Amino acid sequence: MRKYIIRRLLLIIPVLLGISIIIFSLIHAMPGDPFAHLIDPNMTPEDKDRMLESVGYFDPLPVQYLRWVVGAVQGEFGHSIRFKEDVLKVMWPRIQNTFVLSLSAMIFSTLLAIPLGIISSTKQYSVFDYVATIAAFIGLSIPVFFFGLMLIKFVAFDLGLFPIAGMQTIASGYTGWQLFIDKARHLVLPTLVLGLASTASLMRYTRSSMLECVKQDYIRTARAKGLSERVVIYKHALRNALIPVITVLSMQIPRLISGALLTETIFVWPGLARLSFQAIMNRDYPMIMGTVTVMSIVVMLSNLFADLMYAVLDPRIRYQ
Amino acid sequence: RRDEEPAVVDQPEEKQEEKQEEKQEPVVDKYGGVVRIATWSSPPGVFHPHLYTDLYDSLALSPMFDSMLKMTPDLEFIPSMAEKFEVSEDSKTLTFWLKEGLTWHDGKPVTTADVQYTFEMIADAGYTGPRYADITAIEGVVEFNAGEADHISGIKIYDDLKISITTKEIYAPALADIGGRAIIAKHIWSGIPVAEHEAQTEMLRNPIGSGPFMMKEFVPDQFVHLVPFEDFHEGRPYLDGFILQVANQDTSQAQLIAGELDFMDISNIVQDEIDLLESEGIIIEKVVSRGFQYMGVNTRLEIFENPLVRHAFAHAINRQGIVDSLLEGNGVVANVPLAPISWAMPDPSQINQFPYDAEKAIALLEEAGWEYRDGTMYRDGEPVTLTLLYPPGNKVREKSAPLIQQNLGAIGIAVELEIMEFGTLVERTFNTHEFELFLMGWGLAADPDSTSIWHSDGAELKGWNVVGFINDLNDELLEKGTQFLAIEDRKPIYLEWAINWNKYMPSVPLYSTIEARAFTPRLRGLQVHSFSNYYNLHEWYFAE
Amino acid sequence: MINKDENKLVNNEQENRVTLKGISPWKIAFTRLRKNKLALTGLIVLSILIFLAITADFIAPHGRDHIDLFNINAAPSSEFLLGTDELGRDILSRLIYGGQVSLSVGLIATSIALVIGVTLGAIAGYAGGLIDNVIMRIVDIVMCFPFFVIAIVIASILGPSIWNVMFVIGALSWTGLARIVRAEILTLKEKEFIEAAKSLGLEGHEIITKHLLPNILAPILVFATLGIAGAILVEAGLSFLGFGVRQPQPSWGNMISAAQSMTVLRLRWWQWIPPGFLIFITVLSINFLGDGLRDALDPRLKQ
Amino acid sequence: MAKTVLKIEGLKTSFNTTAGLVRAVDGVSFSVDEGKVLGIVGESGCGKSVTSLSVMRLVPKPNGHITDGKILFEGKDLLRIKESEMRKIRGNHIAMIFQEPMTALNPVFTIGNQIGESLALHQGLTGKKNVERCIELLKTVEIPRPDKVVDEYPHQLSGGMRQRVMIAMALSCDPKILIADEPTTALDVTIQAQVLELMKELNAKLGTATMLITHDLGVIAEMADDVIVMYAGKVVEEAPVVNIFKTTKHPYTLGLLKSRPDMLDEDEKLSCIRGMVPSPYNMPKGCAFAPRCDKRMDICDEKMPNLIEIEPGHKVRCWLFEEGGA
Amino acid sequence: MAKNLIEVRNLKKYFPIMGGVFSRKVGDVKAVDDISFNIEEGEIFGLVGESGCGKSTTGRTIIELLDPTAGSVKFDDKVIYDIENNVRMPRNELQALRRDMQIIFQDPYASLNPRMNVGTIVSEGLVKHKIANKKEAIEKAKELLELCGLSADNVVKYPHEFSGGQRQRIGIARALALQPKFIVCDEPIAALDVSIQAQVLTLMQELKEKFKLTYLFISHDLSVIKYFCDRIAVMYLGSFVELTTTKRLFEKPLHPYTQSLLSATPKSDPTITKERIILKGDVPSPANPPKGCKFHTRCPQVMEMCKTVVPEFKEVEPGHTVSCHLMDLDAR
Ligand SMILES: Nc1ncnc2c1ncn2[C@@H]1O[C@H](COP(=O)(O)OP(=O)(O)OP(=O)(O)O)[C@@H](O)[C@H]1O
Ligand SMILES: Nc1ncnc2c1ncn2[C@@H]1O[C@H](COP(=O)(O)OP(=O)(O)OP(=O)(O)O)[C@@H](O)[C@H]1O
Ligand SMILES: [Mg+2]
Ligand SMILES: [Mg+2]
Repeated sequence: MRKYIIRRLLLIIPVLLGISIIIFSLIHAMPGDPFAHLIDPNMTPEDKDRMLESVGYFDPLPVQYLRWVVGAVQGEFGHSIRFKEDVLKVMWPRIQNTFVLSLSAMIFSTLLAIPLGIISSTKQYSVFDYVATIAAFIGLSIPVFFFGLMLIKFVAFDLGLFPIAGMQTIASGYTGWQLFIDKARHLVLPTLVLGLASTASLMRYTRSSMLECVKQDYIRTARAKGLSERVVIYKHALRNALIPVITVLSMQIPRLISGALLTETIFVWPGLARLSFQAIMNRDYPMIMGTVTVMSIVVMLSNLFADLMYAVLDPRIRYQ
Repeated sequence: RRDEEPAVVDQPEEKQEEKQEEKQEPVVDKYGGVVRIATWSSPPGVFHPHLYTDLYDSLALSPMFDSMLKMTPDLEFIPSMAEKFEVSEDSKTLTFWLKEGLTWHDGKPVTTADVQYTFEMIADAGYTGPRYADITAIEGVVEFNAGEADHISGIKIYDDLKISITTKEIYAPALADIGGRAIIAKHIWSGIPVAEHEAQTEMLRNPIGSGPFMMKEFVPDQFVHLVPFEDFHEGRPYLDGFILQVANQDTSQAQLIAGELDFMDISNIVQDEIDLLESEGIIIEKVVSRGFQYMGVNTRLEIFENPLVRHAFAHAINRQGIVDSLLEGNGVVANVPLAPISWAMPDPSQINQFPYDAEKAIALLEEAGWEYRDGTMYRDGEPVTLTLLYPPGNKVREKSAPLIQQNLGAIGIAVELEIMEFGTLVERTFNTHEFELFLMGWGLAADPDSTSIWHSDGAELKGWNVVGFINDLNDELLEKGTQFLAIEDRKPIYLEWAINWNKYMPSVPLYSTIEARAFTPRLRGLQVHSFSNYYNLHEWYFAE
Repeated sequence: MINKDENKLVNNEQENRVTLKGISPWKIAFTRLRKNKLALTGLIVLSILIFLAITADFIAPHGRDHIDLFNINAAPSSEFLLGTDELGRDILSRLIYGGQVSLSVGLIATSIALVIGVTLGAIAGYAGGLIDNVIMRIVDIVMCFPFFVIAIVIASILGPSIWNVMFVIGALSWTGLARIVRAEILTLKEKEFIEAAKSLGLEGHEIITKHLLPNILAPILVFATLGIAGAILVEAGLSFLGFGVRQPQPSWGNMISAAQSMTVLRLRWWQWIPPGFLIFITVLSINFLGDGLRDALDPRLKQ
Repeated sequence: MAKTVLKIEGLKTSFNTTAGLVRAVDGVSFSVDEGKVLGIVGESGCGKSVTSLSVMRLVPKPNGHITDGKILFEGKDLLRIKESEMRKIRGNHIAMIFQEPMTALNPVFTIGNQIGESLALHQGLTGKKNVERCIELLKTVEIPRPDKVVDEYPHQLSGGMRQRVMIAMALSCDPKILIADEPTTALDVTIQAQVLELMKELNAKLGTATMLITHDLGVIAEMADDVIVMYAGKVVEEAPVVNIFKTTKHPYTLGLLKSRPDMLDEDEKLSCIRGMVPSPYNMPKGCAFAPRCDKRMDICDEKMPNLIEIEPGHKVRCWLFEEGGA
Repeated sequence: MAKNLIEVRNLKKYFPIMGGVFSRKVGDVKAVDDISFNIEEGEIFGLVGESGCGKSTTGRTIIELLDPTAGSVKFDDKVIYDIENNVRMPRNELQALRRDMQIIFQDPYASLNPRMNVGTIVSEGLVKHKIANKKEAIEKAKELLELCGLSADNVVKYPHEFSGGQRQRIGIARALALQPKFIVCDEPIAALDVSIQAQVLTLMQELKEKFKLTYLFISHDLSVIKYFCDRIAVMYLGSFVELTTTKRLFEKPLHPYTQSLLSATPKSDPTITKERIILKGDVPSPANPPKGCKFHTRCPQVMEMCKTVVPEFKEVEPGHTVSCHLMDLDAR
């Protein structure tokens, strides 16, 4: 097991190298420069060149790349051009925010999807099942930003149940519980929007996984022991059905992180996806490289996590 | 305490009365409250008036830093940190006397050494910001920059309070570029080589200025929280806090109504939106924009060389239609590259208006040797197809693109629309000149001088004269325009310049918008200013 | 000797199973699909939408891009059945044309993903060893690309166009499929019929194309249907960010993202409900169809 | 005479499928006596498993239904009691061993957990006692290192061990009836021999009434006291084991015997039953075996013969032996 | 004596076990470990043993469906491979030779491509080897199906429309299509119903006679082997433990494993009580076989030397080869 983890961690290196080379070439192939948005008639072309030079823009690309790699290996991701701050430092609060949002979206979709999926499967072809199925499909077909705006309009604005945007009431002076509740209230709508698609697909997954498990011989064995239906379903079937479901769940982590751009934009949630989007728009090269690296590592770690979860949940794999 | 109530622009009658009543109340009651202001993008956090490159940083900077002079909504310069100032006989030297007892946010006194340091920092060879060109008019800056002098020869300190600054020639924008320049604290920065200033993240995030507000907390991508500076030279601001809060343009109106925001800019007025806001009691103040939108035409290309072609475009595009329909009347058609608010703006009768007239456009093009047959425009036997580039972001501009396409289509010119993200567009236009037509806008300073935009010196790559306007009379008039200080002296020069520009029309000006500031009715005392978002911030207050 | 008698019996037996006689898996799938009401509805709705999109030139009541500044944001009327947009263009016509973009983005982007994913997945799975390793690392790399970052970078390198949108979506969404295909092929290639094919002397590429791929049709189809739906939504998302298809070409995505303000949401339902509804029913139909197809093609669901 | 523990009368179980109604078990009657082994043989799909599942009332829902008949366990009709009551009988008084030891154990729970579950449920054993009893049971079925195995997972055991775990699980509550549905089909010859040996021993020791289901006549010869032969959902022959082998009556049973090389005499040629089991959706009108029968008569195609007792304890369903047949 | 169609010498087939960082090889599953035998033309050679002992692997490696690890195989006097001497039949020649060697699989469902119709399945080889064009091949397929007891109009149907026995017939028809000389039958009846097994066995027997086929017949069922085969090899954990004619083997099994195998077969008569040799324990893993005699962990007659010394596989009487230390004792 430990060897396996080490092996997988080692494999991250060549992949990261590949990613960084490709992204690095792509972003430098992109037209534009870090000061392109600086349309200031008082500035001369020389001023701009001087500024570009100070961020190493004119160095040959391989030199720039090597500089980046050498730094990155030592944990130095460079200085953001836009923020004039260390890339890691800029990213850190965003990583935390992204973590909060994606974790909450994941918890939300798990808590909603798994019970619904189980009920749906135990009552296959019932009215409940059909309603849940249609609801899941609706969830899969609403554009994220559209759903977000609808929620803002109807839930936040018309009903006033939740704040419209942001992470917290600014300068509220809240502390302790109040602060927690305030933050939680801000978290609700983004969570709904981000978790929507995963909830829908997770529910479908749970349902089909359960249906599959209920057909298995060991369920018959469990029934033959005289166990009650509740134990049969929630102990014997669910435990097996959850194995693929939890793997699917952990595979959604990358989507929750890098795919959260639209949600973050609509709700003004200061997360990593928006940071990387802005970095691209501003050609903040060190920042782009930093965010992409973080996201790639997250993707690979969550892949690894998915595989480990599989092994943890499934003793058949654990002992191989 | 200044007790004269500032004149409030366009204040309706009844509100004026309200004000009067309040005036009788004890002043202390005005204190308190935190104003929350929307910003569409987060300041990156380079809170240094001469190093920042992002517009949104400047929003946070303006309450924190002060300058010797400030510009009133009537575009006049009045003293701010200065007690008084004087222009020499030859109009080349400005002398300032600082107010007594001025202090920085950290309590240290403000002196003329800080002023000197401010200019020397920008003039330093290691300077990495974009404002060097602003001050090269000052005598000795270039030499200082080249390392040939220890100090800028044009800056002379008499004592802690008196300082004079001399320009090489008469320099019309001197009051703005010198007097209006934010002053930074020497004791904070002088210990660090200028080249390393931008690496001092901690110091950049926690600026020490002399403006009415000081930094309390900056949470990137969320908000900037400023608190009043007790010792501000015009008195402690009434507000207990100033928050610049990141918001989404699509949902900010809702936030304003719901009370999550107190103040926001509306750059594109949508009447329905205004109606909604007003029906909820939100106050809308309209301001004339300080810029204009235009369709850039690459005059370097042979096809566009003839001014008649540009005239034809101006006639072909239904600019009044854009103003009437897309802007719902909140704007004016532009015909010269000046802000409508500028004193240099000529009278409409003095320049050609290019009304919407497709026939005329076709006729002009035929005069230029193009051919119009069966609904298609030909040039040298080839049907004309043009590509129009434009960036996303400004909704009216985005909408005007298909309209222009349709208008030009009506005179037989096929237009391809290509929306491109801003950085890419800048590369295609300013940096490489690989374009035919593009849409963009210029936000202008109060001074009509646009040498950098239209002078032929700027026509090279990366220069601001992106359309490649080369015209001797134009150059001459632009140079002449800055050599007088008095508006009366300059006015005729700029009129002639505008007429000449309008005659050659190196790009097609489209419209200037009317913008608005929307704020909660509880917010009082603010003066709306085209060139400053938070003018007289220290006088803003909340009514109960 | 297995005599004629025996044969007859066998035949009798066959005839007994009239229901199953001589039907190909495709026909069975179709029969099953027909029984699945949801899937059938999905198929019909999709066919109608595709028909409308193809014949847009003939049936759209107004010109696609015709701007009418006198009728900006007009509510539905007898002239503009679904009202007009902020430039006075007829929404109904643009919806009909929008189907061309949205549906073809869905179909072509998914086809690109299918070609890349199936090819690489099949090669990796069948060849194994070093080739497999290299391909899987490529998959890892592409999988790590944050979608919007790459989409925007590529859009600004190549310029915005419907083709680039398709290309970007296709080029970034094949990794899951490659993994599925590889995994399926890994298990499938242990099957005895593959060995049988080898023992007949078939070569690797013949085995992949003739024996392996037809057997993983079901997961591929499911991926395809989900992919189409996903691509339509992604195009909508890109349009929201300003990187979708270029104006004035309409897509349901850019129509709905044009309606992204509270005012429109509040006052002009005709600008957002119709495109939203079309995206929704398209995605829904494709999902239903996909679900139906998966069931219909699932060999375990023998009936 | 031994006490009859289980008596089944006219059991009918059918499935609703999209292709039509399947009468998987069609009027089966038999009884099992204390301490005796009843063998049930027949080809795949003839209804053996469905019969045993019916006894447990575990016919897969929602398609499967027991439509008729009685299942008398110690005189009580299991089809008439409440589900909760039935659960007390299942695993406790009637236990079952399934065909596939690979899939019949839940892969994610330890052996101890799975055996202990019934102990806790039916005997209230918890904690340490539960584990001890599990180990004891594992010892009974001759599993090496039982104290380790309790904490292991099914996949860590070989097929034979798993099947022995199944047996241990079934025996955990000293059931009165043990239903073994093809307990050795999935096992190797030598392992099969081990398991059969074990079952024989346990049967002798505990005296449990056993229903042994198999398609392997060899296993029957080895284990059973009485045998019923099933074909297409019906019992076609029922007799003590010796009679089945020595005085075979039904042509199908005979065919089965002749199609196994090991049942042949020296130099006898293998003979086979032609054709195949009829499709459950399309049963012949008369005797289900008629289309494959060498001794078919006209009446066979028209009417289903009755199961009649031709000798004490030997019943056959064939027109050859029924009055009015020949 | 008939000519040897197949000559296998010191055949080994190891499957690597991957593990550790970078999935390096950490060991081998010795699925087939040094076996040698000949199959005569027209003979049915039986291979019997417990699950996992390497029967299928042997069958597949002989016809090079699996890459051999060591050893050599001659087919019809042509060397298919000889690893030690680095001889390998060129690819195209081998492809051509495949016509002469075919295989029938255990699982009739898994061995037919569910997405191909029967006509294509049976005729695929003919088309591939350009023996016939597509149309002719289908005609040929029809003939073959009839020969195997299926009517010709079945060519348009798909495998799932057939029963197990019928599917196995399709598999046989496919194997016969190329008119091979030699067929590996890998447990061809194990998955079939009792009454169908006999049908298939009978068919195979008839075909053998008709086409002068040679079979390598793999099974774990001694009674079937006994009925069907001329000579039998008993395999245990990758090696042969005994090889002789059917008659000899059943009359006088010499190896303790063969003996216990024979006695483990359920008796065919309820009235006879048989003396049983019940083996203890399970088959050890071929990845980690016991030292010495591989059978010693389960052998009822185990001796000290068995645990260390590998017994030789030698002829104890003409045509009867055994590998057991007991033989040496007997000889003494
Ligand atoms: N869940 C089900 N749905 C529909 N039909 C079923 C179901 N279970 C069993 N059957 C049908 O009932 C009949 C009897 O099946 P059963 O499992 O009892 O056979 P069996 O004698 O145990 O066969 P095997 O030896 O293969 O286990 C078969 O025709 C089968 O198709
Ligand atoms: N592709 C493979 N990779 C690794 N190990 C394998 C592979 N194929 C077979 N083995 C191993 O080789 C050994 C022999 O397998 P083989 O299939 O030849 O046995 P067998 O005698 O045919 O068994 P059965 O009666 O179950 O078919 C087994 O331990 C098996 O696990
Ligand atoms: Mg069964
Ligand atoms: Mg095998």
